[in-house]
Parts: sequence; structure tokens; C-alpha cells
Amino acid sequence: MLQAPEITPEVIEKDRLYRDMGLTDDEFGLVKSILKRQPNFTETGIFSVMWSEHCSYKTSKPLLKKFPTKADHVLQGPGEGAGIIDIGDGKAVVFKIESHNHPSAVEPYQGAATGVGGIIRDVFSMGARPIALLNSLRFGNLTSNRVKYLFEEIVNGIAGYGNCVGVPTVGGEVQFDNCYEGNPLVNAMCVGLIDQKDIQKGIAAGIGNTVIYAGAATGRDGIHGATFASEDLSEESESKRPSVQVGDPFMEKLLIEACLEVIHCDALVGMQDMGAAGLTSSASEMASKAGTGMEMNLDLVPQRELDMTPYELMLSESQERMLLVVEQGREHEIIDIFKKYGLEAVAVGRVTDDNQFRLIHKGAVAADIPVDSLAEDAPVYHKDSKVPEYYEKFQQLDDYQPIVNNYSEALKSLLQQPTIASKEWVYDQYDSMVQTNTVVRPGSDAAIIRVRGTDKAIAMTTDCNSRYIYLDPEIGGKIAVAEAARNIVCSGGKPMALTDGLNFGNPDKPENFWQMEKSVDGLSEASLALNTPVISGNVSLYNETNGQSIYPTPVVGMVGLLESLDHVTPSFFQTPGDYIYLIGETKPEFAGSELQNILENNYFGKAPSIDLDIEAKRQQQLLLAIQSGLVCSAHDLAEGGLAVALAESLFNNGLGCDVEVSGDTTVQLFSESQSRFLVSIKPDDKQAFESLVEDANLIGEVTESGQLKVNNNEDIVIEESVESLKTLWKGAIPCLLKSKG
Amino acid sequence: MKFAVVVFPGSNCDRDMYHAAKDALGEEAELVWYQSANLSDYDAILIPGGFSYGDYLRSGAIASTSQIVADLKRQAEKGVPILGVCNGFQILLEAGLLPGAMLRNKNLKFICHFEELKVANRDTMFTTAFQQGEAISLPVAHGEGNYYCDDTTLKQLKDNNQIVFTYTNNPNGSINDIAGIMNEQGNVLGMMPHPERAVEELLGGNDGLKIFKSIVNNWREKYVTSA
Amino acid sequence: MKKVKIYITLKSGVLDPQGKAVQTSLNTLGYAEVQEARVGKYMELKLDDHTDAEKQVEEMCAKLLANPVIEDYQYTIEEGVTQ
Amino acid sequence: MKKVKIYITLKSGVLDPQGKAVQTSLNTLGYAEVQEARVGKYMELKLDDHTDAEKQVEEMCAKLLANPVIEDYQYTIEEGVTQ
Ligand SMILES: Nc1ncnc2c1ncn2[C@@H]1O[C@H](COP(=O)(O)OP(=O)(O)O)[C@@H](O)[C@H]1O
Ligand SMILES: [Mg+2]
Repeated sequence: MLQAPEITPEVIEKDRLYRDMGLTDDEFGLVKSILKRQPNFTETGIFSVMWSEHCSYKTSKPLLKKFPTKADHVLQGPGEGAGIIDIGDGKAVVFKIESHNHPSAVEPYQGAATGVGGIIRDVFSMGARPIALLNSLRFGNLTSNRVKYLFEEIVNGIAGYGNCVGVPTVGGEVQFDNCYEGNPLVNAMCVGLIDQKDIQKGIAAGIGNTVIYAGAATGRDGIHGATFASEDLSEESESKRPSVQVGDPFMEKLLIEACLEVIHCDALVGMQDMGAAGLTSSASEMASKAGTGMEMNLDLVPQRELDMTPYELMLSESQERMLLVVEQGREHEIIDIFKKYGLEAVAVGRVTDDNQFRLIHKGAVAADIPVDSLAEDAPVYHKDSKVPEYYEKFQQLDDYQPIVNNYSEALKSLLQQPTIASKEWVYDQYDSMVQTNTVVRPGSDAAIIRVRGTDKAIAMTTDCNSRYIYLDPEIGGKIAVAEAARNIVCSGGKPMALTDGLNFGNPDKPENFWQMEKSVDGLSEASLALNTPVISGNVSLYNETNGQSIYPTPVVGMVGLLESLDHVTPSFFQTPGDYIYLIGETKPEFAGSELQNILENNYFGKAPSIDLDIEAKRQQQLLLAIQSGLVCSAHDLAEGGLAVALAESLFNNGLGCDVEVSGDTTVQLFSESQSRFLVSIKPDDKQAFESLVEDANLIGEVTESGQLKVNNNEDIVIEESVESLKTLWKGAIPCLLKSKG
Repeated sequence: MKFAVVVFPGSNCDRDMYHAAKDALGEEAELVWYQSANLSDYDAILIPGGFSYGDYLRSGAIASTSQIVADLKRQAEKGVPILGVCNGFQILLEAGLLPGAMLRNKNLKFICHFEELKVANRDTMFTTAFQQGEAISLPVAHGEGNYYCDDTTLKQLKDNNQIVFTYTNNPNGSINDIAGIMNEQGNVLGMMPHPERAVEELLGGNDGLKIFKSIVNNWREKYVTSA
Repeated sequence: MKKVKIYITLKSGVLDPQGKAVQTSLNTLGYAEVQEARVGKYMELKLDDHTDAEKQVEEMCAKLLANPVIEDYQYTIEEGVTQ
Repeated sequence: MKKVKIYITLKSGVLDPQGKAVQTSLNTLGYAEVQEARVGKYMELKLDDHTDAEKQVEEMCAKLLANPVIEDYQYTIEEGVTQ
């Protein structure tokens, strides 16, 4: 081998160097039996990345199979760059979520930025124009300087990339809990819009066709942790140490425009972005999907650094690169388009008929592997699963009953919890309006983007309350899907489909694997019940620090459709005199609640219950009421319960409310019972509304007082100026960031 | 009336500007790629926002050295209305078509929201549809909108009524709350807020449309009515 | 090959919010002795040998690399650097 | 008073999109001799005299001013600078 002559296939086997690249002894044996010989250094690297969890899903595959993925409106389920749903008028919506947790922990700005860049490429590689970005973030508590730094830089990185490429960041969520202290989560979601006739697939079809590499040159960025533990190499390898990827959003913007022009050229056969495992995965997957082979000459690959080895070229995760397959003889048509944008595009190989993945470097064969073995023959593992002790203990506990003496004070401290507080500090840094289609900007339940040329709009949201999932992964998984759907419905949309970002700890621990299994069960049941199939997703495992796993955090990104712009519904009260309704019943459910967090600094007990039939029924009835023009505002109840939802419904226009509750005040105000909505309607619509929505209870009226007022029987339980509540809610995060850690 | 929307590598409000001129205003508009040099076929030129050349080095700096900017300068001398928004404003500054320079926002963060402005000069070809002193609401979306110039320049701007828009609640640290200025001749306007994002009620307001309407009305008066 | 090092600083009198932020966070981290911080740019260029480097570099700075309204620049040129 | 000059550069091998853009633009402007450009940061600090400046500055760079994952830094300290 060129790069290190001493590392022969024999040495790799004898010294078990493959282990440092991530292959087990058994897997190495499997590689040998596939090749019918020992793999060389490059080949070992290629197998190890393609068979890594990230590319092969070898531990999560058995679980992912459980997801419902089909429905009439699903045009593309999991398997391609992103999933696609039909929204009528010959148009479709493309979306996917992806994690960038570990890079963000090391270099938060670039880690988050390249996470955004990667997910955008997944979407435009399908031929879709990216029209919106969302994110889902998790941090430790905002008390240490390190967490503040991570928070500021990650938000900055998301803004830096998204703003520059000109895709509006329209929504997201942030949750703060201790378990994320050392391992923040950064999940980015991109939504694209496409004319159905333009849908592209990542296939290398047509024997003899040309493989074109486009975009940034390849450097030694983010080369897989293949730190072959060989001290004798260190002199040489020190300078070649894999480094963190740096993103170039300017290059990405040019790539978007060029690729969207390229899809209209019928010389294009297939296109795929180079994501994880770079050139290796994009090339081999494109060939495998088409049932062909591929030969590439690595000397032709644009290179940013000198003396790159085949191993480095194939495993580099340099950003902003695309791989295209183009009809033989028509390469220049494609290359010219890239040139117009100042981008490099070069022919590096061709599609072959022998189903082999063959790489040539300096005139010699650097790798020769049956292509299907990379994409399809990865081993699948059924990990051990075990019910964690904490869960069994929680199931035995009596219901947690918080004791609250001063309801106003409790409301104020809830509003200042960073998980509940206004996220304006975050989203003010995002360009949420570029492309001039953003009808509802961040700060509402779901964001809404209109579809130009139609009367339709798309609603989108990310959600996942991982506290409930920690308490009970199955119930919590259901709640995550239900909450996302509630946010869509409140905004006036019909929930259509979802993408999932599965963030978990080390799956080798049976307790963690159990959490994965159960969450997936919960997600699946809910997505079936709500007819929102899973059309794409991402798995990120090993999220832990010092052996302590994060809460299981399967983030749900959901997209819904508004048939008419008339259905757009605000999340806040509109007019004095409007009636306020609470849909759904309130039970004493406080385990996993924000109130429990405040009072106990911990979460324990049984997760709040959820009945998916009731959930579906209420969502359908509310949506129908919205579509019938009966609803002035709608907001779901989430962290902090009714009191927080009332306050949030008042923060936009100086109004007040007068609300009457009965029964246990603490429960009525702060319980986090599921499947509940806060709705306001015109008094004249009372009958029509009540006849459509079964579980709606009239609880009060919108006033012009500027006071949030709640009574229980004759007692005033809360009477606070909305303005002062708003000041606390808005100021909480900036204030925490300013204070000394 | 025919508008050119100049597209640089990295412009990202080009289509928004195009839609504003074409759909909201109902005039002719074309996207003009920065390498296609001729701007003389257009009645007005719009330089959109975005991140030309990634805003690397300084925002607008690299774009300001391109060929099309030389042509832009010729059109400016001829009196053709030129509107630069956000990155477009930054390009005009770097090209020397407008005085001063842009610094990073004083809080060092990108900001994006609706901001209240005052029309400081309604006697310009861009603002006749407003009242003098009128309060309007336009989106801002920038990381470097902190306008700076030296005292002499500031005095000139004031003396010649070149300050066209000011912020009511200065969001970025701009000197004298400046949100938009024009050249002495009065045909080149640069502003940080985005009028092209405020041309439809559906998206939160349409105060921006009046800027485009002013351009059209003044052009019609000059070239059509008098003809 | 020549190696050029260019230092670009904000003119004195021009407010430097980034410098201010650096000073504040250093003070917050306990470095009370930091009285002032200014943040500028540092560039390294590699030039082919055959040119009148001094004149070229001066021009590049004036035309593109620095904005004279707000910035000052300085540079040094090292001769005979190997790749 | 001490004056500290700090130069922060991207580690070699780390992508420098800004440097690339500067190089391309200089080339386009006719400076064909520019083979490479890298853009980094330049900072000037003023420190009170009474401290172990060397150690402090080293720490500030490592902790806050540079991110050692992608950046290198160098500094010089000038003694006895007057305000
Ligand atoms: N990371 C983020 N990026 C963009 N917007 C965010 C982010 N976090 C929160 N938001 C916005 O703040 C609003 C409130 O968020 P959240 O309290 O999580 O809402 P909900 O409970 O309805 O899901 C949402 O509109 C959301 O889009
Ligand atoms: Mg909500």
C-alpha cells in the first residue's frame, strides 16, 4: 500500500488493526469470506465505515422495521436521501431530520453548521428546493459556563449556515436538562418543495455512464476515527490527524442553485450527496441501488491537500460535495452548469456491469469489493434488552402530588424555566423570512410556509419531551408524536407524516436498548393511530458522558398540510369577548412535569397517560372546527399545563383573560395531562363549535384588561399583569446567559 | 417599467426582490446574473440581500469588485434609480456608490424581526408614497447593519437630507439610528431593512410596497406623463 | 515564493464591539488585568517570486483586503520561502 | 501596561473558505501571483503590569480566544507600554 507500505493485509489481520477501525473479529471474518481473501488497508476502512452503525443501522434496523411507512400520500419512504409526501397540484414535500451531536460537542459552531449543511444536501439531492429549516436542541442546565458556551455557539452555527444559504429557519425546540450537560443534542431538519415530475433518485444506472464529482475538493476532514493505534506511524500521521469539518455555506448555496438547474437537464441519471462516509457511501449506495457496479479513478478526485491516500479520499467527510451519474457523452452539459456557478465538476469514473466497487489509484487497484456487500450485507444485531430498575421503581411509586401555596409565584417561576421561557433569543438570530413564504414565524405552535402559486400551505414542527420518555419510553414515544401532531393541528394543518431523530445512549447496555425498543413502539403506535407515517429519519447512538446516558430522545419532526390559507390559525387570543375553551380532561399528572423539576429538581413517577383514540378524535374534531372557520386561536397544552398555556396565549397583544376552574387548583393549573387544547372562539359560534368538538369546556373569556385572572369558585387564584409575566418569560434566557457561571 | 435584479454568487433575496417587483407591484422584472454585463436595458436596478461571496472578508467587499459593479456605476451616473437592500446596501458602500461602511451589529448577533422605521426624507424618488416622518414597519435580517461614517460624512448626509430612513429603536448600533441613506444625486438608495419582504399582508405587512410604488410613480411622471 | 503577513485593525475611534465582548468575557473568566481588547484580521498570502511584491501587496490591501473607511493595515513580506 | 498581540490561524488542513474566497478574488482582480490566502484573527490586548503575563495569555488563548480543535495561536508580549 502506498500510504503505509508496512500495513499489509497480513498485518491488518495479525495485529487486528481492523478493530481500531471499528470492525469486530466476526465482522472481519465476514469481510474475508465475502472477498475470499484478506482485505487491504483501504478495503478494511471502506467496510468499517459502511458497516458502522451510522451507515448500516446494524443495531437499529430491527427496530426501524416496526415503523409504519406507508400511506396513500407517501411518495417516498425511508431509504433515499429524504422522504417525500404528495400535497396535490403535482407538488410534493421532501423532508428529513439529522443529528450532529458529537461534532457539536467538540466544535459547537462548526458542528452545528455542518449539521445544517448536511441535511440541506439530503433534500436538494432529491431535486427539491429547500424551503425551511427547523432544529431540535438539548443542553444541560444554563448554569455552567461550558453549557452557555455550547448553547451560544451551537445557535450561532445554525444561524451562520442557514442564514447564508438563504433557507429560512422557521422553528424548533430547546430543552434544558442535566443529562445533556456533556452531550448536547443538535438535530436539524430540512423541508423542501418539488414538482413531482422532478423527483431524483440516487442511482447509478446505465452501464457505461459517467460518474461526476461536484463541489468542494476533498481534504482530510473528519476522517473516521480510524486511529489505528500504531505508535510507529505517529510521526507521519500526526500532521494528517483527522480534523473537524468546517462548513462553507457559500459553496453550498452555489451547489443548491447548480443542482436544481442540473435536474432539468435530461442527461442526469442520478444524484446523491456525500454525507457520512463521504465518497464511499454515496458511490457504493448509488451502484447498489441500481444493481450495477462502479469504477472510479481516485487520481481524478479534486483534492485540497497533498499526498492523500485512497483510504483518506474514500473516508473523508469534507462538506459540500455531490456525486452525479450522467449519460455517457453528455458530461459537458452538466459540467457547464456547475462552471457557471464557479464550481468544480469532474468525471471520476463510470458505471460498470460487474457489480464490483473498484477504485484505481496511481495506476493500481486500491480496492475491489462486491458492491452489494457494502450496502446490504452488513451484519444485523439483535441486542439484549432489559427493563431498567429505575423504571420498575417508578411504576411502583404513588402518584406525585406537588404542593403549591402561591399559584402566582409558581406560574412566574414556570415561565422563567428556560425550557418554557421565550426562545426569542434563539430564533431572532435565524433568518426566518428569506424566500418570502413564511406565514407563521417561530414563536407559534408550528411554523407555516405558503406554497406559492396555490392556496395551500405547509405546517411544520419538531417536538420531543424526553422527560416523559425517560419515565416511560413507550408512553413518552406516543406523546412525542401526538404533541407534534397537536402543534400542526393548532396551526390549522392536517398532520401528514413525520421524520424521526433517534438519539440514545450506548445500545450495548441492555437498559438503553430497552429504551430504544419501547420508544420505537410508542412512536410507531402513535404514527399509525394518527396516520402520520415515518418517511425518513436518523439514528444517533452512544450519546453519553462518563457512562451516563442522555434521556432517550427520539425527536419527531412533523409536516402537515393546510388546504387553504384561510385555515391558518394563530396560537394566541385575538379579541376581547371571545370565549375560551379547554378541550380535554385534566387529571392529577405531574410526573415528568416542569413543576416537578422546580420542586424536586428531578423527574420520577409514572408518565402522564395517553389514549391515542381520544387523541385522534380530538385532533380531528378541532381541525374540522378550524376548517369550518369557527376557531380564532388554538394552542396545545404542554410543559407547565393550563396556566402556562393561558399566559402564552396572551403575550402577543396586550389582552387579558378571565378564567374559572373548579376542583384542585394545582391540578387544574399545572398538571401536564395529555391531549388538551386551549381554544378561543367568537361567542356567536358557541353552538356550532360545541356540536363539533365533544370534549370542549367553556372556561372563560378574553378580556381587554391586560390581566391574567383565574378563579376557583369565589377565590381569585391568580391575578397578574400580563406585561410583567411577559417580561419574566422573555428575559429568562438572556438573563441566564448574562449571569456569571 | 422594467426592473433588473442583480444576482451575485451568494445573493439569496434575489427571488424575493423579483417577486416583489413582478407579482406584488405588477411591473416587468428580470434576474440578471452578475456575469451578464449589460444593465443599460433596465429602468431601475435592484441589488438584493444575501451573502454575496459568503460575506467573506467583509460583507459586500468581493462583490463590489466585480465587472457588473463598474456598469452599475455608469447607470448611477446616468440617474437610473438603484436600490440596494441589506447585502445590496453593503455592496453599494464597498463600491463607493454610497459613503460610509458597515460594522457588525453591536450585540454581535444576527437579528431578524420586524422593526419600526421613520421616513426621514419623503422627498426622494423612493419615498414619495409615504408621509414625512411616517412610522413604518419593515423586517431586518442582518449581522452587519451597524452603519458607520466619520463626522464630516455624517454632517454632509444631514445637510443634504441624504438620510432616508431611521430606526425608532436602534437594533444594531448604527450611527444616528441610520437605516437607509441615498447618494447626493438622490438616485441611489441603500437600506438595511427589507422592503421586498413587506409587500403582502399575508406575510406580516406591506409597508415595503410603497418604496417600489414610489419608484414606479416617479419614473412614470418623468418619462411617461411628460412624454 | 514570498510569504506576506497582513494585519488589519479597526481605526482608532471606530467602535469595536467584538473587542469589547472579548474583554468582557476575559474579565468574567477572572482575567481582571485585561484593560482593553481589539479584534482585527490576520492574513497570510503566498506569492510567486517574480513580482514587485511590495507594490502589489500595497495595492491589494488598498483595493480589497482593507476598507479605508474603518480599517488600517500593515504588512510584512518574507522573501524566499519554500512551499 | 503590557501590550499583547495574538495571531490566531486555522490549523493547516482545516478548510478555510474565507481564505479561498480572498485568493480567488485577488486572482480575478489580476493578481495571478497569489498562490494561497489564509485568513485568521489578530487581537491586541492591553494588560495591567502586575501579572505573570506569559502564563495568563497562554491560558486566555487556550480557554477562550482560540479553539484548539481547529485553530493555532501565537502571541508576543511587549513590556512597559504606556497608556
Ligand atoms: N431552536 C429553535 N429554533 C427555532 N425556533 C425555536 C427553537 N426553539 C423554540 N423555537 C420556537 O419557539 C416556539 C415555542 O417553542 P416550544 O415552547 O418548544 O413550543 P411547543 O411547546 O408548542 O412545541 C416555537 O414556535 C418554536 O418554533
Ligand atoms: Mg405547542
